[in-house]
Amino acid sequence: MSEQQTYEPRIVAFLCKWCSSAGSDLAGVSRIQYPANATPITVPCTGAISPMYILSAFNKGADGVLVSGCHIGDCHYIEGNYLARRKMHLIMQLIEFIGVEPNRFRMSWVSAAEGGKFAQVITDFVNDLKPLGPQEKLKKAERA
Amino acid sequence: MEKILDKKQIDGWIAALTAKSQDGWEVHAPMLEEGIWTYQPASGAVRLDHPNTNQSPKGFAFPQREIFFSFEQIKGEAPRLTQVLPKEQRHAVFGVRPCDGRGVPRMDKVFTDHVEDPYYNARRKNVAYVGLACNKPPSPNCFCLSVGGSPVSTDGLDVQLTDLGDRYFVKAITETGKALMTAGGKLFTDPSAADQKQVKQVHTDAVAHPQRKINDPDGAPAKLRASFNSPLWEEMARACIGCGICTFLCPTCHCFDINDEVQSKAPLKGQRVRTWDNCQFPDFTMHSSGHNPRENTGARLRQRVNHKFQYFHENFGMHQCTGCGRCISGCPVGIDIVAVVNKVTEHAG
Amino acid sequence: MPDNIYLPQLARVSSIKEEVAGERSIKTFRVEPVDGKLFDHQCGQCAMLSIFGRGESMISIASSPLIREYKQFSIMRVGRVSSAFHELEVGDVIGLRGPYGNSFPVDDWRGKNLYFIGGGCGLAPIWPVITTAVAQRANFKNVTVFYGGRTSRDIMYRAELEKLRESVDVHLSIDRMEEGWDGYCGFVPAAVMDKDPLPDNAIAITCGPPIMIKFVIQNLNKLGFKDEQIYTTIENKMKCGIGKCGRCNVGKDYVCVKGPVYSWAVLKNLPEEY
Amino acid sequence: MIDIKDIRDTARDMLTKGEARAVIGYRRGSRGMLAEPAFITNLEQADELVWDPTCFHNLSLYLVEDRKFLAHLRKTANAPIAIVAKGCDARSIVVLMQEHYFKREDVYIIGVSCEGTGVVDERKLAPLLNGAHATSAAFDGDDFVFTTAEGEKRLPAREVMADRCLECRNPFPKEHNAVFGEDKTGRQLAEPFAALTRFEAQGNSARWDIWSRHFDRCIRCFACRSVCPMCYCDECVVDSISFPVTAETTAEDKANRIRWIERSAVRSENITYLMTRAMHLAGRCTDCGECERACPVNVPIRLLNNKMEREAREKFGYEPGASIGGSSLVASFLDSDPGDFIR
Repeated sequence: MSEQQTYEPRIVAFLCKWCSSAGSDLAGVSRIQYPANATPITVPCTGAISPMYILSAFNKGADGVLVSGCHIGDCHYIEGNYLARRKMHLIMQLIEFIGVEPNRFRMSWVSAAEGGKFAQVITDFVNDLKPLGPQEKLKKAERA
Repeated sequence: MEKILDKKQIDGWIAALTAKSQDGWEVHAPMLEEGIWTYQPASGAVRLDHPNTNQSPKGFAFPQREIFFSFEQIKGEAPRLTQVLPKEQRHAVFGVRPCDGRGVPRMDKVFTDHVEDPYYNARRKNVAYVGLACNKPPSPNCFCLSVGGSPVSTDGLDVQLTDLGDRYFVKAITETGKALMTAGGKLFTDPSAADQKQVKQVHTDAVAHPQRKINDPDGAPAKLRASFNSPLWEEMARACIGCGICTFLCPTCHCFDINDEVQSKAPLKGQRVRTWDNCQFPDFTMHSSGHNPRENTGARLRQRVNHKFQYFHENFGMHQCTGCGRCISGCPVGIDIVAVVNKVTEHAG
Repeated sequence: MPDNIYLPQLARVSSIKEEVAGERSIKTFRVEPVDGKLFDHQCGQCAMLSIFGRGESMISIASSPLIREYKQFSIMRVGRVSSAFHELEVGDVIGLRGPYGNSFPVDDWRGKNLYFIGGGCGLAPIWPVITTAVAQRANFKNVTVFYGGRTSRDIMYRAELEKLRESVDVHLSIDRMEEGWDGYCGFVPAAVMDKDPLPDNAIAITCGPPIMIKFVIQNLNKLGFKDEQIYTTIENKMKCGIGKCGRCNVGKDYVCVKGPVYSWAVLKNLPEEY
Repeated sequence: MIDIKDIRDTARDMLTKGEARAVIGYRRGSRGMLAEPAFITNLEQADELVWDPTCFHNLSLYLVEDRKFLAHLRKTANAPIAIVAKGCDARSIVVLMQEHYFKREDVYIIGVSCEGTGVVDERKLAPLLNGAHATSAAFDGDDFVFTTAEGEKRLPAREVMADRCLECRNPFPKEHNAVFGEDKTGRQLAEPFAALTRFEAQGNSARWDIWSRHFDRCIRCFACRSVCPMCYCDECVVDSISFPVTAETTAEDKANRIRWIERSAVRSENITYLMTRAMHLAGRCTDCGECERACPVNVPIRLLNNKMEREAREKFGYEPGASIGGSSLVASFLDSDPGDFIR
């Protein structure tokens, strides 16, 4: 078996509890098939995600990091996702700036009703991550 | 052993040392990268025309990060510890300035006094220092003459090179140094009487070059002791920002921290690691309770200066500072150990 | 000492006792070697205890050197490592290296009156001296223990102290009056003055919060104790335990090597960096 | 041209009238030409004040220190502190006030315009002096004049100026109580973000090659953080080993503190440190360039901050340090913020 076939990217997914987290549950109960590569971390709101979480996830070995929240206008806290949109734009730019593949970071809006979309987001992300191979650039060395 | 080496032959000498047949030395020499001089593995084109390296060579025996051991524990079982000793590899460090050479015996004292440090020892025994005398002070902040050193000091070195224009005068200081030179074989020639005369002259001139000056280095320990409660400390440290430049660049600062770095929590996997630490960081001495015996920058500057010029002297009979001037040149806000020592000792009367 | 001083020996926690409850709780841990035997120590010495993955902490050895089968440590919950200790259960394995530092010159004190003055968790560092003195009771004249806590619930080694009364004088105190308390009420320095100990042929050993030590020494001086007759211990943040990591120094001396035990005659001349 | 006498007179005046309890400025240090921070509390010291091309330091850092010191003593100030501030420094004072670190009336800004030049970059100067060491530096129109053992050396400022000054378009401290020097706002000595643009022209893997070497070099002395007026957090998220502890900090707090990164100066940890810092400075960094100047191993930290600055300007129309009253970059948003990257 080649490296490519055995490699399964590990995704850390920060999911808003009001929407995307429920969306992922819906994908589950609807028995929609999608890859099991994502480790979900439920957060109160995407606006509460510190860029530090994303850097830390990469530092601890995530191959990709997903941030998913409510569609614009649907934030439970009115404007959390607007703030997240700004912050996530900045962190994405910064990660790309130092030469990390931009495809390793992804943001999506997935509502509680969009189980299918959640499955699609994960599927796409996994497909985009696979050709990139393991993320070594930001990862803590086993023994440096 | 005293020899002459044509400058063009230095790469040949390094190649001879690196060759497997000769114990396989790994040779390091100062290279300019991104505007700073750092020791890098040398594979030719070694010029030794550096002022002084940005960082001292202390890291060869005392790297910024040293893994002590790794630990592993499966829940419910006893932890398993695996000692991680440094790799057996000999390193020859070229172009070491005399101040940094004098740092070596000072580090040796710290790490072998009272209790031997196994990690330091394991590295130290495999490092040889090939020094380069300073024909003129490489930095405007040099003050080796004030602290018992000299631009031609051989203290701590295994070999001393002196730049004679198109060739080096090479002198073995230790047995290891002799072995290094022997490895170069016929690349070395015997010095003529004229060479000997020239070396003498170069060394005399080197010592005559003006440097910055500590006015009363011999009186410093007693005067610093008498000035412990001086308000000058607070005043002189007013601009200190509490960064680690002065100590991290210093050839004799040896303070360290020990931490557990965890790679995995279940099963537990990680390493106990030593890293350089710095007496200028506010948390360096902070107790768990929040009490901090050196609470302000004044107390921390005093610790750094007193350690160099009083405590070390009281413990080992020599100044710990070797006068390289890195802490002065590197300080972003102008804290100047020469000026500090002079000011405190003057006020002590 | 072992070849690699930084490599801890594994020890198994064989008993845990909660001495004091609450925010800054104190627990006493008894540890026994996993393999072979533990190092020998002297009264007042410390050891570096580790929980792998959390880190190390310097703790004074609270058991008597006469006991070789185990070591005992009383640890207050204050920080990262000590909190992890408080999570331990019997049977868990920790790391142990030492012993570090100097010790109380107990042998020089033969034939003398001993006064132990402790406060809070400061009883632990002097406990090995107390228990050794009790075990070798005939070697010393009068032995008196003063010990105080903020409240009666802050009194550690309660049962052991009661047992101690069989062979030595024990005076317990608490800061503020409580119902049912029959000991002294007030701060430890005052508790000492209350009993008016005589300085003749005596040694006073004190340990506790810095502010308590300060006033105890003042009071002892008032009672006529000379500085050489007063012993205390100090603590500083430590990492290596062998005078190399550079942070616990008081003047030229590293507390982990030259301390933690000092006579006041020596300590009062050192810079107050502890 | 600024006459140093004006700055000294202002300082003296402030102290005499009791309108400032101290003046933070620059004075001659003990290291050749280099100026150093000065903390003036009496009239005689006012004569020590200097203004020359080596006045790099962003002194607003010490306003932060002062504020922390007062808080530690639980004291309030009886008078403002006066501070000498260049354009970039004054902007960082504005950011500090925007973040309510102190109030406008707590500080008296003695603005100094960099006019047509800026501060010198020692790394550019050294090769042009051929090994000689300058003992003094002075502004003279578009030139800098250095004194060395071999005599006077006049150099066009543009050749030896720090990049940040070349790229600076606002060398005038808009926010001030008193100001000296000509207002040359809008001047253009080099394209703004010139160094950044050059760097970004390279491909992804080339950029990584370069940055990975920079990240490897970092020795984590934290000089960049220590010298930065914006890095005032009592508890630095990337340095959770040395979080502040007070008598009130509970054991629980200490035990639960997350160790985001390790102390080891290895690439992965250095990246996490430097990137987090860059994120935290987004919309706050006023490009005084002190982090890059202080760095003992020449990590081009300014590039990271510049990247964020340009994103903020181009995508969100945000200028750090523009006004005391405005909301901060990451605590505000526009409906028009880019969202096309979101799936």
